[in-house]
Amino acid sequence: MSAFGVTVRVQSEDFDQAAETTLLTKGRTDIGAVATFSGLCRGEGETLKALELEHYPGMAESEIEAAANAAVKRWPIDGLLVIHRYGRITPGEQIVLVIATSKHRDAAFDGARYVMDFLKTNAPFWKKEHRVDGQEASWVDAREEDEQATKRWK
Amino acid sequence: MSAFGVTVRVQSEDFDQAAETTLLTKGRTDIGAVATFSGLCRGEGETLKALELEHYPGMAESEIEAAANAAVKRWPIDGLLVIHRYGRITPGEQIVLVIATSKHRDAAFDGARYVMDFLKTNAPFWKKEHRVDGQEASWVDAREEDEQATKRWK
Amino acid sequence: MAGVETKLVYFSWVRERVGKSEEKIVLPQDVTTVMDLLLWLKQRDDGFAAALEFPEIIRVALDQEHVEHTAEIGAPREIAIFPPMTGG
Amino acid sequence: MAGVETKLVYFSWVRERVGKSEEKIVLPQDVTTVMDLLLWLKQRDDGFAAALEFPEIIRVALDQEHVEHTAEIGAPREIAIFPPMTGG
Repeated sequence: MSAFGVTVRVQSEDFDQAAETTLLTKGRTDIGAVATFSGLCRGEGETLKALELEHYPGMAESEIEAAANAAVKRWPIDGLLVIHRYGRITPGEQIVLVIATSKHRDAAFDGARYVMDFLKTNAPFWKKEHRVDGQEASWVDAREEDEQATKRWK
Repeated sequence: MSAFGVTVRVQSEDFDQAAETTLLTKGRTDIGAVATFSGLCRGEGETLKALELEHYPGMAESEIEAAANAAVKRWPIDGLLVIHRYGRITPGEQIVLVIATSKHRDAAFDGARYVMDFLKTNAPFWKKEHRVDGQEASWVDAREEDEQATKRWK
Repeated sequence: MAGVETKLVYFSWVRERVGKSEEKIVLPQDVTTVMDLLLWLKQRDDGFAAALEFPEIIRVALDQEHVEHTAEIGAPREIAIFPPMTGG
Repeated sequence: MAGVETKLVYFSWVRERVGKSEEKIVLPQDVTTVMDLLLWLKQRDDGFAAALEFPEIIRVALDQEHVEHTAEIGAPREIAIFPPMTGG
């Protein structure tokens, strides 16, 4: 279930930020602000070969939708798009995209950041790191900073 | 004068957000976060025909660079691009673009928002509104909210 | 509700340590809260003991809704057990 | 510095009200602070009186640097006078 203006996609394919922005803004003259966040896979000094992103289908979508719907309720946001990928992702590739549009910049910035913060701590995705040196792949630990980031919105 | 990684452009031509993002990220595997803000011209319920953006050449660039350099000093930002247009801009067109890249999302979000806030109150640009109904064009008033937004970074 | 099977699903290193991604089991009648469930699962075998060594950090969802460890389990169709999330 | 010409530049509605975008003038010797300058300009003619009706809201830059109204003018090459900015 998602509110009007909220789009959430969980997919293995890459996405096109420019095309998504166009979909949210084209032909509209009531939008003054577009805040966009994209998260990329880092190579960790060329030690990382790939990330493997596991997710809980169904719950991944519903948790992101819950965050997006909460953002739309809290700020005057016109459109909110969230795309999160799963599967194998190599350094430099895109993982996540959030675009929030609004009349004013504060709502757009707050909305995009709120969704990113909640997504980090609440959406069921887990990253496994595969190393260039062939060492055993290991799961990324959750960061205490991310927990704190979510708390700042209370 | 601008710090390494800071690019500021004041121009009348439109810009291509996707192309600018590619320039900042292509071939890099050390960037984990890209925060982007674009400001668009609103039509104000189809009453606005066009905005006329006047600027103070030289000082416009240096004030934006000062804000960008302060952001790069304050947060671990890899790349920071700011483009601000001047001249005649019609509803739906782009006015301003800020892109901040970093290892982590907080620095990218904070950097982009800081630059937007300072640009609003410190960069010498003035907007004149031309109306569809042919009424005399009028200068946009500065918003008290923008002054407050700048103060939150003290 | 004795005899009713519940589907359990496991993710990330919980899945790897327990050695399966899902199973259907009948929960004992004295397992009423989420923490009861984690402690009961933990003593099933070495895999569960390793996966649930620190039950306080493990997250649980009942029918895809996050719940606290003090929550009553009730009669969900699906219980998911997984480590803290690391998406985004 | 009597006799030295300074370039003044005006923007937005200050420019429109004073009726020019720039001029070179010799500042009187008793004009030492930014506020002195605004008050002196204000009494030059009706255009300046309209532009500088509320001098406290007017912004001033000396050689493209923002300054407070209490600042000493010194000997800049260029003084810019304009309303609060509305870019972004």
